[in-house]
Amino acid sequence: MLTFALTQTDWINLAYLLAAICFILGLKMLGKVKTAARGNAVSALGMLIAACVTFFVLNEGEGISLIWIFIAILIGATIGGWGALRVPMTDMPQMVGLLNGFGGMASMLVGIADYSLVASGTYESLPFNKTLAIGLTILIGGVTFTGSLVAFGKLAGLKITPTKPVQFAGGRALIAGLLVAGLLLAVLLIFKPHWGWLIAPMVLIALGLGIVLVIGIGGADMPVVISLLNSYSGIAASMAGFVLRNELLIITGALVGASGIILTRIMCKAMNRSLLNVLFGGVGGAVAPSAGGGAKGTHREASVEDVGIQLEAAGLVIIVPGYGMAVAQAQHAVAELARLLESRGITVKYAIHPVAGRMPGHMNVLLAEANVPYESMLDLDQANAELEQAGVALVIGANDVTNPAARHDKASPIYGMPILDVDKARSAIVIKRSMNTGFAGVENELYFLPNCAMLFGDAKAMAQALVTEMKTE
Amino acid sequence: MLTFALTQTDWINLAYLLAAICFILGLKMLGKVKTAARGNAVSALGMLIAACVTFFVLNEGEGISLIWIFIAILIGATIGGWGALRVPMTDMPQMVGLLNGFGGMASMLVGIADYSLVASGTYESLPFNKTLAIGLTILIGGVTFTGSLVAFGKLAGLKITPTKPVQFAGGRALIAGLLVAGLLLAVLLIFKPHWGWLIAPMVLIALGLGIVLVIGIGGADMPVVISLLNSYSGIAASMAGFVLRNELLIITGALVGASGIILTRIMCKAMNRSLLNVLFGGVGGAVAPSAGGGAKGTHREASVEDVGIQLEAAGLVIIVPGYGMAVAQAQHAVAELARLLESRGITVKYAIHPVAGRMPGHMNVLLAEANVPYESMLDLDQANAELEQAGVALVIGANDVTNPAARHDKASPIYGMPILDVDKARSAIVIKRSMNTGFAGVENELYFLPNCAMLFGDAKAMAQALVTEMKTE
Amino acid sequence: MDPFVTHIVIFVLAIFLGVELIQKVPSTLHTPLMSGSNAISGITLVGALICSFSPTFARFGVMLGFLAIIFATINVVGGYVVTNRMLRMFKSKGSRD
Amino acid sequence: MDPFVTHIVIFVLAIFLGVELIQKVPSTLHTPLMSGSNAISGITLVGALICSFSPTFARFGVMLGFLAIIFATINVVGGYVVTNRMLRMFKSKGSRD
Ligand SMILES: NC(=O)c1ccc[n+]([C@@H]2O[C@H](COP(=O)([O-])OP(=O)(O)OC[C@H]3O[C@@H](n4cnc5c(N)ncnc54)[C@H](OP(=O)(O)O)[C@@H]3O)[C@@H](O)[C@H]2O)c1
Ligand SMILES: NC(=O)c1ccc[n+]([C@@H]2O[C@H](COP(=O)([O-])OP(=O)(O)OC[C@H]3O[C@@H](n4cnc5c(N)ncnc54)[C@H](OP(=O)(O)O)[C@@H]3O)[C@@H](O)[C@H]2O)c1
Repeated sequence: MLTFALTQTDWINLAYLLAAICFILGLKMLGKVKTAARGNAVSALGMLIAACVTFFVLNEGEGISLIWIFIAILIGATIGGWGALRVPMTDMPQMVGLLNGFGGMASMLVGIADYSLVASGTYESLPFNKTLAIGLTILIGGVTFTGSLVAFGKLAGLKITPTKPVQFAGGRALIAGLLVAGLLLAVLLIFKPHWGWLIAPMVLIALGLGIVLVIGIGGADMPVVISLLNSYSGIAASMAGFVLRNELLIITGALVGASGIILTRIMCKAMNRSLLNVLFGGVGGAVAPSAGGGAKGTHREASVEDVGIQLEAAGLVIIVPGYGMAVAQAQHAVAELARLLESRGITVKYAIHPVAGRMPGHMNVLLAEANVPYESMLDLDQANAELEQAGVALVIGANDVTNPAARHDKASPIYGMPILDVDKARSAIVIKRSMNTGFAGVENELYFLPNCAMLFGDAKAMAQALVTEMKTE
Repeated sequence: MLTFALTQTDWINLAYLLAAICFILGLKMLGKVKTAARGNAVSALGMLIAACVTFFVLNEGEGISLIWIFIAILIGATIGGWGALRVPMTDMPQMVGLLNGFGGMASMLVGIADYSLVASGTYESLPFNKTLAIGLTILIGGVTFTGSLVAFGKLAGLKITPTKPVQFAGGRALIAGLLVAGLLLAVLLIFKPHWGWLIAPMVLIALGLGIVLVIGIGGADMPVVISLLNSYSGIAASMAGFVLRNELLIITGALVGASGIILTRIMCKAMNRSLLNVLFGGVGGAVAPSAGGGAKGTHREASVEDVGIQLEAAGLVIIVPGYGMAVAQAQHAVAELARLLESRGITVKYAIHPVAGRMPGHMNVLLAEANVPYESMLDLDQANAELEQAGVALVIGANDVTNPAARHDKASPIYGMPILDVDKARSAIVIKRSMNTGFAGVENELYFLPNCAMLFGDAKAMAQALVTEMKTE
Repeated sequence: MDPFVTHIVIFVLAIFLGVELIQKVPSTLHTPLMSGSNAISGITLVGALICSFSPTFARFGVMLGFLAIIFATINVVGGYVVTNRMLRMFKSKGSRD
Repeated sequence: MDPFVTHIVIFVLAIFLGVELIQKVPSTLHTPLMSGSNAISGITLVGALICSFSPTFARFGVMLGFLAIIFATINVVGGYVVTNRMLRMFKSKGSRD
């Protein structure tokens, strides 16, 4: 009498809903410092639920046996887990890029697999929305895969993927052409669902598109690119959901796709750039050494002893780390220097610019690795409030984020970017190897100010030299 | 060959999706001053789309003829439109309450109608989720209806609904009993879907529950109650969507239900109360005249002439309006007084406490009605920054929102509520009719401070007297 | 297939969305927002329309549907007009940022 | 009934929700958030599992599904571990507010 009819499928879908809720809560919690770690755990729980529940779906099918599935999972988990545990903190951005590429690849494979699984001669009756979804899954998944691989290569410094933006005549036309061709093939598949041969060129076009899209962007912009590709891989997963008529994939993919775009925009804003400028501006990369400082004035050089004396005389030292500190892996030496200073009664704080380094939070991660307490890291506003009181601002491998031109020189490419007001400290000391420019390729006015002195050398070597100097005094 | 199969139902559902998007954007825009008016228009557009599209669903049925439907819409639109245009601004809260009640009633009727429409003897096969939804629609819709009517009555000052919290022995037990009985009936209907007689007691219980829930709450808390009931009516609409298997109703109802709860919480926070305290605290209403100020000290009385002189001597006058100004409909007289002062070179600003009056934004609405420019209305923080510089703080019918006890007296029921620091102005003048207390029923320490003087009388009469006084000087 | 679970999914997503949509509303807007979302909850009008035109003809049910249309329309029309009146007040004067 | 349009509805709701969820993230969290949501996009693992066990047996398709499982699992496991490592860094020291 009572049709209390929840089928097994219904229960599975309810469990999938639970997983989706975990992802929603997890994403929200990941956005706040206090709850971020728990948020990641909640989202991992959702993934566990989703994967386990799926095995209930499986007992109806008769594809490759469960054993093979477990083997595949084991292989994947081993590679993923091993890589994730082994990768040094400073290589995180490329690691995320690589993982993201694999996700896109998986979605693309799901799209192809589902198409080839309808092999029982029923292609003709494929509804348009399924073929459409298959086409989009392949295209977006493919772009995500090669795009992420190129981003990985640029960040890892692989030879085949120069960090410089590789731009060539007709580059944009090529991009547009590939895009149009890919979409045309996808439309064709809708009208001719039985033309299986369309899949191969579609895959190739997607892979090619991913490469040309990213190869033209400078290596330093890769974090933004990876964030964008992360959004793409979400959309690809969502499209795979349309292919498989799976609500969990649709929801979760869309969540990642949308939040990824928002995060990308936030990251662009922090650099005072537009997304279009990042994608097609061809900015950044290993900037060729520029003409040196002669054009703007003369700089003053300091010796290790000079600097040691100045540091000891300062009441408050604010350390401004930048990309150079990351490259030189100098964080431990810097932290040791700071502790030494503190043991002599000098207050030491770190001024963290939001886009110092090459990925957001780069400096925070490095300094945390060197056990610098969270409380002594100042964000942009806090730092600028304290810099005026600082005896010495010690700039270590940072350049653009300290350039006063951003405040007043409308012609400068970094005009408008909020900077750390290092020039307002009583004196500024800059550790870098030469007068070369940083990421944006512009001269730094700071170096020619009377209260600024340069200490040339590798960041790690110089920090260690300062430690030795102070200990031997 | 190409199964480009979007059925008519599909197109209708896509149009419904468009309507839902309008509601989402509309709600979001309603939350910002800049976009609020446009947001309301966007949401109205969504409603128009939804209603029009529904007529396409209808051409399949054969219920009452279209003519009757149009007549019903015409009747509803006439009543609603006429009432909405005619109601004075100050009666807005009760108007919203009334409208909300009608929405709840409509949902309840939809639930009953759908049940009775399955009259073809197929009750036995009603799936549990449909009967469950019918039960919830009736219960929530019914509670919303009578609850809103009582709230309306209290705000409109109807005799049968005293503004005082009507609490009686066993009141809470009655609430609990009705709730349990209603839910039991709903569960029973799931198991016995053909027991149509269950509907009538369910309706009665829901209606009764709405009454007893709200009758025990003080009249001044009605805005919060209406906001909560608004959330209920959203949930009722969502449940009606489950009954009719209509996704638009489910989505839109859930949006209103969730955002309504959030708004309710925000409103409670602004009064420094918890929702539970509002619902079951029995606070507020027409507070009985208390023992007067003798207990705390003595107050000083001023004459209209005194006040006139003080106002003319002040460089900056800050007017603090409250519930009394609303009751006395004094906004126009107050605005005239302000303009008179300004014409004599005195700066006049208004300090608007978020919960002054009896509904959020009460004062803003009233003052806007009297053509006070938006720029001269200060919010809490701005006002407190300027009050220290004010020559005179002219309090008109406000009480609790100026009570310094909220800052330091932990025993006070309003302790912790942010207040306007009227006591920090050079001098404070309070216009009210007596030494009676305000909404919270507590003595106001302000009145016994040496820099405070009382001007007793009706707010409108006193404002007019001040105008006359200044003109005749 | 009974779309019940899918509808639950939709319901949950809309609940989460509703919670996120409303955040930090200035107190000036509390009443208009309440009234505006009250107008939106008049969406039950669509349900009333569907009921009144149900293919299964049942006098009583259809009459209820008819009544529901009236009530829902009052809610919708009244709600939007009232909200609009309140918001026009703020709008007509001065600049805002 | 083809659930396509219902799925579009779900997709749109999730998109709106995703947009609202992420707002004003401190820059420290940009990379962990990116990496955490990258792990979530490994949900395509569920799709890979479903493909590999499809009732219609087709050698090629199932092999692709098998490959897809490997790639997706790398993404999921690697993503969560990497994110966790980054977040642990911030967590281990001092208080936070
Ligand atoms: N954080 C992000 O998310 C992100 C993403 C993309 C782009 N960016 C951009 O990256 C820039 C970051 O600014 P930044 O100030 O951190 O870095 P920067 O402007 O790129 O400058 C880094 C400096 O470090 C020096 N350096 C390199 N290797 C060194 C070593 N081993 N020892 C000592 N110094 C070394 C270089 O000068 P020498 O060659 O003379 O040593 C260089 O001038 C900004 O323009 C930002 O917009 C940031
Ligand atoms: N805004 C909201 O959303 C809301 C909602 C619910 C509750 N509340 C509560 O309401 C209170 C609002 O504070 P409030 O300072 O605006 O008002 P209040 O504390 O209620 O005080 C109003 C005062 O106005 C005087 N008054 C009444 N009629 C008058 C008339 N015709 N002419 C002159 N004075 C008259 C009364 O004193 P006499 O009798 O001596 O004249 C009374 O003391 C707060 O406690 C708040 O929590 C607010």
